[in-house]
Amino acid sequence: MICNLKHFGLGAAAAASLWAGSALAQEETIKVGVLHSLSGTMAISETTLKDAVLMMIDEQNKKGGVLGKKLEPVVVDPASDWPLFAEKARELVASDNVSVVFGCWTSVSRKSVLPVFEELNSILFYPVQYEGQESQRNVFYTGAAPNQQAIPAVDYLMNEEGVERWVLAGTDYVYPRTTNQILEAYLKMKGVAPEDIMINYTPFGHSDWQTIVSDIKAFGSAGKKTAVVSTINGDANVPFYKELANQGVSAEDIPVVAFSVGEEELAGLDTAPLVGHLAAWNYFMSVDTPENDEFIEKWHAFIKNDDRVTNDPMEATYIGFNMWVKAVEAAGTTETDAVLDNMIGVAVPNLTGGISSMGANHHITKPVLIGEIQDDGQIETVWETPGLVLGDEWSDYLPESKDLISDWRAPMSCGNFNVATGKCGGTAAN
Amino acid sequence: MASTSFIDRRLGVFLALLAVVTVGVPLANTALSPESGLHVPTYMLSLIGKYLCYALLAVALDLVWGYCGILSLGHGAFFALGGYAMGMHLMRQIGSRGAYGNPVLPDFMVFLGYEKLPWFWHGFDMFWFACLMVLLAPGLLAFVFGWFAFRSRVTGVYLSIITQAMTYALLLAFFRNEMGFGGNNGLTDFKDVLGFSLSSDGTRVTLFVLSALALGGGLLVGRWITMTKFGKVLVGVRDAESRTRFLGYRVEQFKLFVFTVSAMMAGVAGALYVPQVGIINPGEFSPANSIEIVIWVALGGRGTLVGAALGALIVVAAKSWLTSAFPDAWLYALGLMFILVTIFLPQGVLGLIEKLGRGRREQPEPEAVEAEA
Amino acid sequence: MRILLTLTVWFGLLLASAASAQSLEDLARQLPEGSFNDRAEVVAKIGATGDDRAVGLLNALGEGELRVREADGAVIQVKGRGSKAVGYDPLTGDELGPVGSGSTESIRVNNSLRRAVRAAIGLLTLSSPDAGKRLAAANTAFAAPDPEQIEALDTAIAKEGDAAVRTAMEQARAAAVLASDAPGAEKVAAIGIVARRGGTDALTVLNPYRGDADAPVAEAADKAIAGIERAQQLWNVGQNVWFGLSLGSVLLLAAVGLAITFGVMGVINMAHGELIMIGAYTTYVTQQVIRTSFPGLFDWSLLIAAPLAFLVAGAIGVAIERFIVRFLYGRALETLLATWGVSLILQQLVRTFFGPSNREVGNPSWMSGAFPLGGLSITWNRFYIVIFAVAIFVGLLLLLKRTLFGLQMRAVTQNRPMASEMGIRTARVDALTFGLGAGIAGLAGVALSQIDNVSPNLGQSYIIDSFLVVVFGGAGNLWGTFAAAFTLGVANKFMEPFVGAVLAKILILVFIILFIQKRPRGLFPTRGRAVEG
Amino acid sequence: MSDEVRGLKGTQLYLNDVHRSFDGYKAINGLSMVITEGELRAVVGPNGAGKTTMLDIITGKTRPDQGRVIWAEHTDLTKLDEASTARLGIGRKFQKPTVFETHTVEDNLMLSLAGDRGVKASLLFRIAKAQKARIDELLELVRLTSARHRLAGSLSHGQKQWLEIGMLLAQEPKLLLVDEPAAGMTDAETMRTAELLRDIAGKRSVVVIEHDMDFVRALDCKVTVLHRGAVLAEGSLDHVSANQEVIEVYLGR
Repeated sequence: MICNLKHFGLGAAAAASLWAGSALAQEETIKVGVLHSLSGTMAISETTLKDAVLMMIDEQNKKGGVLGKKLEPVVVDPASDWPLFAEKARELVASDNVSVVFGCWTSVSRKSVLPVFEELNSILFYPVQYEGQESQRNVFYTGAAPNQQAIPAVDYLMNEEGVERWVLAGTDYVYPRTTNQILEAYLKMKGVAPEDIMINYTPFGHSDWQTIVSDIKAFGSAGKKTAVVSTINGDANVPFYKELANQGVSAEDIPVVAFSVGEEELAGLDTAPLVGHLAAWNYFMSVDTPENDEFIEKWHAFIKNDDRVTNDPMEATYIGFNMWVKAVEAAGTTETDAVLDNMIGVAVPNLTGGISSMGANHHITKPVLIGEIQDDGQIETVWETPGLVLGDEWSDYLPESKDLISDWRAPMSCGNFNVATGKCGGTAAN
Repeated sequence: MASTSFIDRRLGVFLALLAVVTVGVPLANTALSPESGLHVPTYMLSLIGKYLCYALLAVALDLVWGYCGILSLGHGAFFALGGYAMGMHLMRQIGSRGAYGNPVLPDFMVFLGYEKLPWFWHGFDMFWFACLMVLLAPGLLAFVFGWFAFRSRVTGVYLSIITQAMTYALLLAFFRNEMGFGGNNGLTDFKDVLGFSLSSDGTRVTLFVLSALALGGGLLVGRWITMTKFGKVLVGVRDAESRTRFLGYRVEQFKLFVFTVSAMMAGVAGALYVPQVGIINPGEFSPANSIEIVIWVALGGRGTLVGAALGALIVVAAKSWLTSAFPDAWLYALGLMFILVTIFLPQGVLGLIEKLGRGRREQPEPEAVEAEA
Repeated sequence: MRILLTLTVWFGLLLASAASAQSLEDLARQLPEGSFNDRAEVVAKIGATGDDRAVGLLNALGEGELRVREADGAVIQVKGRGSKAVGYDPLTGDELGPVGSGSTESIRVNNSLRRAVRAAIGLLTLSSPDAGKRLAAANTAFAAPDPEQIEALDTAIAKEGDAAVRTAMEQARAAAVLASDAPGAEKVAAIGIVARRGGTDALTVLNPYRGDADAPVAEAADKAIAGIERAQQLWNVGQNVWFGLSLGSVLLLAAVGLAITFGVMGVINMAHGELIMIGAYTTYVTQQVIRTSFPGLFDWSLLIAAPLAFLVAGAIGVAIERFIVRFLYGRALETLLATWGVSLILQQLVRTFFGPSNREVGNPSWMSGAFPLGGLSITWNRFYIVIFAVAIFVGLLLLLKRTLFGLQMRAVTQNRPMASEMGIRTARVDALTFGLGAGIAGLAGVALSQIDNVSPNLGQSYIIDSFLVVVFGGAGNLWGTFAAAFTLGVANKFMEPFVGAVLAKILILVFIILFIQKRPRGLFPTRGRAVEG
Repeated sequence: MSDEVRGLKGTQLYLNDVHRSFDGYKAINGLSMVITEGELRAVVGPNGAGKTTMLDIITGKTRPDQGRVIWAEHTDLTKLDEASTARLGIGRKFQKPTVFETHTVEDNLMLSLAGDRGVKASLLFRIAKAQKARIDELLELVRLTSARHRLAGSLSHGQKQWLEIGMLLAQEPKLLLVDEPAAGMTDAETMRTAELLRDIAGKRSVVVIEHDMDFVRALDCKVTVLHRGAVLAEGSLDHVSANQEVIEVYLGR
């Protein structure tokens, strides 16, 4: 027994030294960490992003890599387990010595790894739309903030469809909560009466939507044009839309605009009864630009399946990756501080025909597209913002954050600067 | 059997190894230069610290399942409650360093529009109070739950399933943002504990050593409990509950006591776990997590305490390694491991080790666990 | 005769709009231009032309098939995608040959435009020879009341032969009258007609007149609304019962297989959820094959998939029993460990072969939509799932009570040694029993694929509920499982409107915990041999 | 306390008109019986006569639907659970020998020794000299001295039966309820068991349920015949075996 335990102990030590040793490996390649769940509940969405990063690395290596070195992906599976995200992030940065990490989907996984990136001073690109209210030195947010998705969508419904009554339906977690709070404040500011707003939260993976859909129908019978703003999370959407279709709620009567439903989610659905329901993103697969055509083609070649769709978080990954490459080339090194200095202001083409650039708040500029679901599972743009919109990390519509801004350029270098007090909130109290 | 010493061979070897790790790993981390082959990086140290917390949790479960036949599928709930108690203290310690700079309210409360601290958050700014709650919150839940369940003589799978229902209900409740525990995001962004920064190596090492000590302590407490007549009654309850009753023992009291002690132990494990991983969220309540604890114990060797700890270490270390080495296939390996161990190693890994170690020396079968829970 | 009448009507309409007469061709050319609101007006004008060809044009617009040819700016209809795209003249239907990608630009349609299209088509089809279409047109007119349509409706009512359609038309007319500036008395009468329709649609029409400036109208509206709401409250109870039964049937489906493997055999089968998932994926594969090879059979896909799912999941069940579970009899709790391992492997297998994302399983036409039952609207898919669940349950009962296999199965589970003495091949019975439970899980998967995600995670979302249902009902008792599923379903749905979905579920869990204290062996405890884990 | 009971001096156990049914099946149907202090009583009856249910009711495992069970003239047993009746001094041996299989023979007896049964007492328990001596004595009595350190699970069926009797005696009960003690024993063992039970009686009351008529004869005591949950006949073995109804019940069908 001693012998065996010793073996175990030795094995662990050997593994430890091996890991430690890999840190000293010759710097022939630049390592890129990929931190997306490949199993568990989030695998459904995140696996695609892992493949997207791998494709981008592949493409970059075909072009000769970065700074003359090949890129080497390091893929781990945090298994939709939030503490495991922190563990894996630490492993990627501290032991695999990756220069940058592309990863996370849920807010909680991002929150879980934030302290790791801060402490170890590394870089994370976060490619998913989120609730905002955050700006961190080591993180670049290439997904949409609420002002790049929710507010334009509501404006569209109000102006183009004459919606007067609102159902804010979401899964009970921080993104829907925050988004709905912002929207509620925004709608009230626009003169919508409180009784014309219905807010409903459901648990993750909710599958029985009978009651809620019938409530929505009842709410919509007040004689005013009604719309549903859905922040329902991934998995629960399929049964939700199936119930909507079967209970005969058509887009012409009560349109549903969703912020978390993209091509990937629709791939699991027969969309014929859903035609006309809306989605607000910064990218649709249907967008007709040469960049997008090329991207889709490469994606199909890479994944060896012509039926696979592309979606917004993939575009965000694409933008983030190209920005990183550009910043590294500008800095001439993958050293974190140098790359951070070169990131702000970096501009790369996005897939919708514009040029996205990185703001001082670590959020990017993107167009906002409103699209309607088609019967082939695609989303066709019906409206878009005339120009690009910069992500607003601290919402102007919430009393707590309206005075906060972030600017990571020297000399301010602050993620939560309070313009009212003139102090950087995070450190002022010390 | 009667002459078995308090620290038997099995426990002795394990404690000795634990002592080596407790001293060795921090030394290898701080004293050795990073270039040295034996250097343990800080992230490994925290990782092992986390494993030790899981091991303590496994010991807690083994105490009730291995010795008393109570298969709790809800032990993750006690672990999570301990974790939340500690997390709430760490949250209060952030003070005005949060994103909004609010000196009292944690960030998530600020943006959810809380005016003032909910009543159940009061007191957590004091470390001693938080420590008390680490024991009391899981202990009280276990006591109340057990008081009802054991008095009503809910046993076997019925008990297992309602413990699962308990943790599932708590999962859903903690997901609710109205509960005031941060909803799905849980509690994160901790800065320091008792004035020591959580990201400093010194604090890391201290937490590591504390976890190792807690595991050692948990094993000793477990050993003490199971060595006494009380422990023998527990085994009696496991093997022949009605006989124990007809001998005049109030089985429900025995179960209640050990269940509560075990829950507190799990709470301590949770409290040590949280500052090392930096997050506590409702995911810890998920029934799958609790099932995993059962698997650690079964895989290591049920009813041996040491085996439970060993099982936890093996499984979580395997998971850490496999998720990096084979991100697309690790579930096959883990699943296969569970199946093979169940079929071929009914006594768990510890049983195998001891069988191999026994080899030539013929020794009486140690506390065989054949009976059903 | 009818054709003649129709022609007269159209001719009349044509005359009515002659003032602003523009040819259909002109109007079609205007379709791509201007804002959505401008274009909606164009659509209305197209509807008002009464032109025969307008329906086709508008339908193509609504379907998103109209595109502008970049070369000459002509509006054409394009069918098919990519290289198979073929252009047609939207008015004549003449084929214009293949359309190269990038040579046309789509004419964007949004909901408001689609609404205008629907209204315009409604107007045009009010005199369609198909009664169903006329009814749909009347309902469209009702949902979007427009005073301009009163005349058209009057004409249509006058010649309508079908009583039901006429009623709908009259209601639509009343709704349009309400929206017009007709005198108060006429509006009060209209409110009466609309109120008779009842239901949510009527409420939608009536609600805006609650605070009407005209006091009698407001009063009549108030009264009518109160009446409808009172009726609806009653129906709400019925609706909750129905929702509850429907949720209960889902729980029953998920749990009934487990009632065999866990309840009867005592195997804590953590892979049960994955067996359900296998059933759902079998449905997916079946539909894929049908879609590519036998598209005509699509409506039969579920009926074809059901036996396949039973066999596939059943075979996997038999394999699990033969290779794993049979070594663990008498160690019930350890089956938890091994089957948990199986569940991880099955999940990952599906992820490897089918990918991690959702797969599309379509609803056959007979499972789409809803039918009214009094004031309730019952969705077909839920309706069939309830029937399916009960049918499986009854079938299972018959199998256990009436067949030799059922007899042998009961004999083996109740007294294995004696059954073996009597010449029953217990090993075979064990394998088949487990296979039966697994196969039923597969059947459940077929049904659940109609309402839920088909993804590798499908099983995980049902496993806990399944165990709760079986335990709540009393392990080993099929009727217990039946009663438990429907009790929990109905209770959940009655609580949900008051406390919300999350709290309702929490309360159900707390209720189960407390209930087990009262009855530690479940709703219908099995005497004698039961699961004694 | 009712008058009828008060009159019965020296009564250890008194069952009065006890009823209990399971799902409509009347397991016990108007059963009345008196066991006096120090009495040895054999209870016989065909399968399903309600013998085991009777023991369940006395020990508090099953609650009667109606009727009274009075212990030592003043305590109503129907309100108590198994642990409480055990603490009052009722020891029960099961039909199937039930010992702690993963404990040693010695530990089995140690756990059964009379004494404080509380949680705290168990945690702080240290075995006393007198208790050790008592264990030695009991081991001798049930002839398991040499098996002292063996796990009870490894004993033969007959040895388990005796170990269980030893555990019963270690409890120092006032009343022993013994369910088919001779099952699985050799003839010699059976006779020795009968002898042992006869010895125990006198100091303690003993109720023996048994099928084996030889064993009952060897007990040489008053016999109660149960049938359909009620007493059919009572008296010496010869007396009851002459009873026409008893003959019908046992032989008639």
